[in-house]
Amino acid sequence: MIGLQHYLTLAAMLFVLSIAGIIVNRRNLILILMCIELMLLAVNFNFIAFSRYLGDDTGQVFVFFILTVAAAESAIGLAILVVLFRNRRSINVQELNTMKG
Amino acid sequence: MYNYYLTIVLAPLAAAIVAGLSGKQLRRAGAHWITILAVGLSFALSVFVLKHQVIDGGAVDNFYVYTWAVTDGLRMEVGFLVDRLTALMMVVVTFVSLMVHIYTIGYMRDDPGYERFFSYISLFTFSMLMLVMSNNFLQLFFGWEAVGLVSYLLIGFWYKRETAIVANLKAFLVNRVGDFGFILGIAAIVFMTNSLDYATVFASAESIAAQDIEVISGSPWNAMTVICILLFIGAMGKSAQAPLHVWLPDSMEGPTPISALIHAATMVTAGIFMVARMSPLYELSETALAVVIIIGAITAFFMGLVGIVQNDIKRVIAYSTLSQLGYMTVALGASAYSAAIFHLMTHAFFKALLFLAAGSVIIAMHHEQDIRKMGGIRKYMPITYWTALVGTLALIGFPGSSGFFSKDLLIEAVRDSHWHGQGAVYWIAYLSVLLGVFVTALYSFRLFFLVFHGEERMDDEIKSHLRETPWVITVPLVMLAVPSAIIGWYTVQPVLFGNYFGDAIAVAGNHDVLAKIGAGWHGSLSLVQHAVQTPVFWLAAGGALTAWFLYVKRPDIPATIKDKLSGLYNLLDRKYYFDDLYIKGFAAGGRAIGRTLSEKGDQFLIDGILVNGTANAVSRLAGVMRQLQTGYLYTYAFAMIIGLTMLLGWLIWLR
Amino acid sequence: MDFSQHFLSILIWLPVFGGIALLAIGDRHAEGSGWGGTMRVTALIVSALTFLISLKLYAGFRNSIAVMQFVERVEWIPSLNVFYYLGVDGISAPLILLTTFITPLVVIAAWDTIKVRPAQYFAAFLILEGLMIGVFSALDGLLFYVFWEAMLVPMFLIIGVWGGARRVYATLKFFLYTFLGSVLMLVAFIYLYRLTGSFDLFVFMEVPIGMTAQKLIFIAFLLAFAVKVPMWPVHTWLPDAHVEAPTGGSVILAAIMLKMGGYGFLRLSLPIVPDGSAYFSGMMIALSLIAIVYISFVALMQQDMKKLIAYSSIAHMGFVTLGFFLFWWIQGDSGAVLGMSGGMVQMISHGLISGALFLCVGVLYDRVHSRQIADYGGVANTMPVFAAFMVLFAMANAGLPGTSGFVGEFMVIIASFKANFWFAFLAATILVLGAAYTLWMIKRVIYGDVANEKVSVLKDLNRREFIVLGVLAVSVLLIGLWPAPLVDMMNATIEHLIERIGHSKL
Amino acid sequence: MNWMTYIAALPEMTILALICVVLVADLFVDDEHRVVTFWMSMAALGITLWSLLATAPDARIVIFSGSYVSDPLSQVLKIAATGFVAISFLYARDYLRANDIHKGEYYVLGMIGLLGMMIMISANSMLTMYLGMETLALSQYTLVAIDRNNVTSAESAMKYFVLGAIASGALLYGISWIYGVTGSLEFDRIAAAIALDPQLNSLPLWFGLAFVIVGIGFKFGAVPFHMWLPDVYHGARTPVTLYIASAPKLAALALTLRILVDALGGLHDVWADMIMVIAVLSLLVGNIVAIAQTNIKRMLAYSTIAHVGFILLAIFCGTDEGNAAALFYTLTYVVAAAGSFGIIILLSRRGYEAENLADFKGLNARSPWFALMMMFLMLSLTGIPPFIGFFGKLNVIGVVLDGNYVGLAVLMVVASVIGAYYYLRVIWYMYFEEAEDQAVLQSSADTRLVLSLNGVAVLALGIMPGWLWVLCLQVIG
Repeated sequence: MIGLQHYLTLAAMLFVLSIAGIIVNRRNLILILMCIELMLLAVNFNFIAFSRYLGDDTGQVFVFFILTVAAAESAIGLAILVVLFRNRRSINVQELNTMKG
Repeated sequence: MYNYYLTIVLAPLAAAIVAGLSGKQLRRAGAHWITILAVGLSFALSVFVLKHQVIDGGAVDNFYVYTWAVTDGLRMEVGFLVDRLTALMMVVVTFVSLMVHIYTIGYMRDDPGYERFFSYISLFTFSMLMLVMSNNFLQLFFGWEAVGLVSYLLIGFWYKRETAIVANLKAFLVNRVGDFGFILGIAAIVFMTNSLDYATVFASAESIAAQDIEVISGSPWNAMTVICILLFIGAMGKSAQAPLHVWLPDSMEGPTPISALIHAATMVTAGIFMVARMSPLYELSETALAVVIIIGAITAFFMGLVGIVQNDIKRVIAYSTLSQLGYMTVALGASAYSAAIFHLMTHAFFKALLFLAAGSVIIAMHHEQDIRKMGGIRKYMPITYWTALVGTLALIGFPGSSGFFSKDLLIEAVRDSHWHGQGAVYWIAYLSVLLGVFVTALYSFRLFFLVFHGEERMDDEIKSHLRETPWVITVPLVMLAVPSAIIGWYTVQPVLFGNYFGDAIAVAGNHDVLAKIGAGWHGSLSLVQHAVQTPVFWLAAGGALTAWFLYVKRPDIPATIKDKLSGLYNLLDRKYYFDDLYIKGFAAGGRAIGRTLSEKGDQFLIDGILVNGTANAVSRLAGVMRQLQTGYLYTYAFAMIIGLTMLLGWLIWLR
Repeated sequence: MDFSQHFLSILIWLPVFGGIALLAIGDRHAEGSGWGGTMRVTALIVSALTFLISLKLYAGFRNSIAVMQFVERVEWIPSLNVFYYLGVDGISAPLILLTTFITPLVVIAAWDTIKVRPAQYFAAFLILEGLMIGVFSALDGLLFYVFWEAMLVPMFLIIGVWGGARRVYATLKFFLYTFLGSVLMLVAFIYLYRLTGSFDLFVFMEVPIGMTAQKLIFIAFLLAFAVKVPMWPVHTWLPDAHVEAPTGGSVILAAIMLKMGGYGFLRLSLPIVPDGSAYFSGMMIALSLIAIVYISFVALMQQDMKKLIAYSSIAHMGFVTLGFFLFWWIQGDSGAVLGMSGGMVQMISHGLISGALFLCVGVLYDRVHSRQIADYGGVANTMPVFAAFMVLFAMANAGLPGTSGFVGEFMVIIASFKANFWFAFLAATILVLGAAYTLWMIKRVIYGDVANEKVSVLKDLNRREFIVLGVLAVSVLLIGLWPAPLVDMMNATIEHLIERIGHSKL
Repeated sequence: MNWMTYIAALPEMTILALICVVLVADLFVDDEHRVVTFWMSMAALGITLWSLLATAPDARIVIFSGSYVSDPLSQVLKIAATGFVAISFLYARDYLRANDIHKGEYYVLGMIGLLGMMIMISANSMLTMYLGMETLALSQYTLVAIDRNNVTSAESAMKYFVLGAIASGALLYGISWIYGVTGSLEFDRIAAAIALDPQLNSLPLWFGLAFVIVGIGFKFGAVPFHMWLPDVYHGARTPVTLYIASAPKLAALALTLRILVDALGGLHDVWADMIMVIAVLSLLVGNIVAIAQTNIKRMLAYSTIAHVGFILLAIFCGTDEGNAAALFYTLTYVVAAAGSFGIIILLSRRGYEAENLADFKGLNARSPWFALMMMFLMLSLTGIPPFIGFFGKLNVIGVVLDGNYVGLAVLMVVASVIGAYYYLRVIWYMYFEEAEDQAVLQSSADTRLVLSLNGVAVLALGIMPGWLWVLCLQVIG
């Protein structure tokens, strides 16, 4: 029988995975954006699991909002990415260090 | 009398201020007239005061002029105590000062600092009077330091001369060492009595003597001894007693008139006066008296020896002054305070005389001071010659001269001061003063002969216009020669045996040597008649003859002696290496300490390590920490995750 | 309106607003008429007026009572229970008079020697004056702190803008040193505020405090005041600040700002934490004596006149702290008051003397543009009048009786003998050492034959400089010959203070 | 139910409507007359301000079924936020015009951000809070990147975006756990649930709390979640930096107070220590690293971090007075920060960013008045009385000492002494150094006026700080 803790574990794993993705990946900004999506996905899992567990719908409402915002977020993210690319012809994370110290 | 006293003190001050501030407006004549008038006035009034005190038997005046400050129940005031001791000192001071004023007109005739000089010596007169007329320790200290200041200014009067400004700095600092002890002494007195007033302090002398002070914890010392020795340290500085004597010979860098006034007649005797004034205290501490007498004896004898090898006319007299001050100190140590003051007075006259005579010679010689370049001046400067002779005779104590009475009885007093025990103290004191007579005669007549007799060693250019000095110089010489010759004859009886000082000087019964001598006193004449029976006379005569033999009869011998006894000669010539000790030892040492503390302590440790060290550390830390801001996205993310895990870890394990 | 009700406020704000007015006038009128320009005249008028008004402080001051006088008390920050609470007693009144007395002299001294942005220069000094008077008259902890800190800013600018070559280092050092000291005092204040619910200093004085707290508070105060005084070993900012500061800056710094430290000890440390003070009194005396001896030796070796005077200031301020903390060591019934008033007199007199000496150095610096002793020699030949002044002030600095320098030292030495022979012994070494370093400098600078052509062409004092130095000389001699008025002014207050710190607050 | 209660949300509605108006209107304005947009936005903000004052509630009103609250605190914060946004618009105008980025977007996005802040400030449930947060964040990301042709802005925008996304992700994840444990999203119900069942106050909830704190820390820019701050301040064009540095801090404060105090006040002893740690870290890192900066925008960024340390330490105390102190500190800090960036903008001109410390050299010679103003601001940031910054520190240290954290108090003052160094360095450059470029400052009268007022304000407030403190105590209590 699959219980709450399994969903939570899965969500936790996804979350850690996404963070790991952001930290480990040093090439491509696109991947980072995807990882962020993944992170929000983990959160959604949590919410749904909890709301199912609590028998309370607000959690699921929240998920819808998160999905919407996530869309907007990725849109803006991609927009910034485009600007960046226009300016420096590259989306390599490692070249993103003109400002430091 | 109140107004008289104020006038006596303030007239010179006012004159000094006018002469000093008005500067060039009032001419040279104006400067010397105003000061001379002022000092003359003080002198006249002082004589009147003396008469009032002595002949009219006026009461002792002790009153306050104004309150300096009062706090914590301690009254710090300015006031006068005028008794016979004070009166005597006032007369001596004002008289010598007056003479010097007149003399200066001639001596400083063509010096650019003419007005300044007169202003200084009048200021000195004021300070000295404040000192002697004080009725409390605060004012005493004021006068004490004020005369030191004027002395500093006057020694450095010719401030262009490196030697002069070294000498005045030296003089001030050495005096300050004395004052260091002096102020501690005053502090001790306040600690004991919570008062600065003479009368109050003397009144509680007994109780002080009954108490102890733990200077070094665990070893209580008698309070009176501590106080007296501390005060005497001050006297040692001011009266140039070994080992604080080094400044006096150098002070001869100043113009001759002030050598006569300050460094022979008056200021240097302040220490003697102070101890005499404090006799009620000193009488209660034989330890202190022993210290006093030993210091005095050492100074009297050994400084005299140095005088023999000096070649600067003024320095010879300076060392003789040291020696004579030693005599006075010995007298103090023997509780023969009256004798000390008596010798102080006579010495003031004949030593001032000698200095002024020397000054007269120096002028005639166009500021040549080396006696090896003089000789045979006698026939050029008769007045100077005869007055100098009088002075010299008085100095060696030729029977009948003022010096004779004072010194002869002083020595007798020391001889009889058996209460010091028959031990080292007594014999050191007695032998020094005895042998000192011989030494005194020797260097005095050496000087006399080298200057006035023998072949003329000066070059022709000087010889060509070598002549007697003008009246403003010779008159003071004569005026001083008279008392130098005769004053002893008349004053000895009352001053020493006639209870002249009354309560001004207190002597414990068993210390009262003068009384013993007084018992066998048959008047001045008999003393002179019996002079030949005393060893003193023969020692003096011996000294004089030796001098005659060495410097007139066989001028070649001294050189050979010098070669024979080169070791001794160097020792004397280098003044027992005191200067080397002070300059190479203390002065250089102090500077070394200063440099070390400044460089190692302030610059290196505090500033270098603690202050700037911290600052640099912080900025270096900043440099390191900004490296963490790599600029890479993933580092930033990683930092956040580190933070997150820290929080989580803290939650899970630390709670 | 009745001005006497707002007497201290006038003293504080008149110069401050005068300074702001100067900023408004600006340098446009710097040159202008023979008077030397509108703003100079304004500065002089304002400072002189302040001084004249402050004389009422002396005239209207009642010596006999120890309570605060000329009190003003208005709510300032009700929510924090902070009051605009002013008043003076025998401790602060002389210091305020000193402040108002010195500032006009500084203005005159800087009359035409300051070339860059004179308006801002004078403005800074006027504002500084107001704030300093504020420190001396504030009776509310927070108000005190506000003035105390605000004071740093003008001085920071004075040193930094008109200072010498290493001015930035010096002024930053000065600011951060003092700031570090005073923030801890702030912590102490807030602690006391939380304890009593008020910033009123008298409430602080009344409230009982535990021993540990007292120790900590004392340390906090100590840091603030020791830096200001300055005491060894937190003194190293002073030589740098003095050397780099313009003449006026050095004068104010030495004459008044250093006194803040001493004042703080009397106004705050001793009465608020008597037991803490008692606990640390031994250390304080030790530090004071170290300052006297150690610093005197250091001063001996200085090649820079300003540095030398700065070090001598530290040594002389050692007497102040020594006198203040003798109370717990005095054997017998009397002496504490003597020591404390000695310290106070020393503060005033040192204010005059060190100020005068810095002005003297300034006079030389304006002509030769060097502070190095080695660059001088035989100045007396070309500047006799100046030489006379300098020697006088040097003698005063060496504590010659008859000058103000002697009074305080004498009282403190005598008092310290009542505590312990060796205290007096070490303190008295200043007689020798002080004379040594001061007069050695005099010998090398004033006396001797003309050292170089720079000296040979020196012009003697002009009228302006003569007035400034003359006024100071007179005051130095006056206090030296008759300190009674000054001493009487503070006697009652100090006796009351002693009586207060006699009782434990545990 | 009574619709009139929704009046409480009038300000948000107003600004939303006006945003649309401006947005549309802006389409018909050509670049020469872009200033029209500016004036319209100013008008919009004015109206919003009026509506805020009009709807000022005397008590706590909760509407939208418990997800929106309007109370004195929210009113004060909103008014302040609106004011600061207006100020930053004013300061920004000339600069934007001079640098050919005078687009309507700046104002529109700025107002959208303001809307987000208002929503955050008035949020009474996690959901509202999240929406407000995102509204603000997204507009900020865009604002940073507003200069399309600028490499550094793009880079900082990207950094800001990614890290911000992570932060909100973490926050959401935490929220989800809190939701899971307490079964609710509204703050008061969460608080009630915890109060009701102490069992809830255990690891799962704390687990969520930790994630939430990450989000808060990020919004404030507290160490170790601060790394975006220097780069964003540095990379963004100065008007944007000004915007980010001023009003959003109030929103962040609201976020903290709402979640940590309103919702999770019961867990104070749990989050207190976490907050304390990151606060102390911020104090030290901020002050120390700022010393090493040569770019004044970066320097101010680190100084922000340091000040956040103070704010968080006030909140850490967990008392009403502590929160009031935090509010007071934030308000006063933002005044000074806005002013300082305003001066930087004033010094900049076409094609020239006055963002290096060296650019301040000799300012006193160029413009004594604004040098004086900058000095006031710097002294206020240092915490020198009688400037307002001092009283902020005073209150915070006070509440910290209330909790008997003497060590913390000492640490705070020592840190501010370290901080003094780099503020003084600005004064030193302005007054002690010679000017490198003598160009005259050009800017319109209204900017100068407001900037002057801003500078004088830190002094005026410092002389009369009482009422503000009273206000803070009232709105918190």
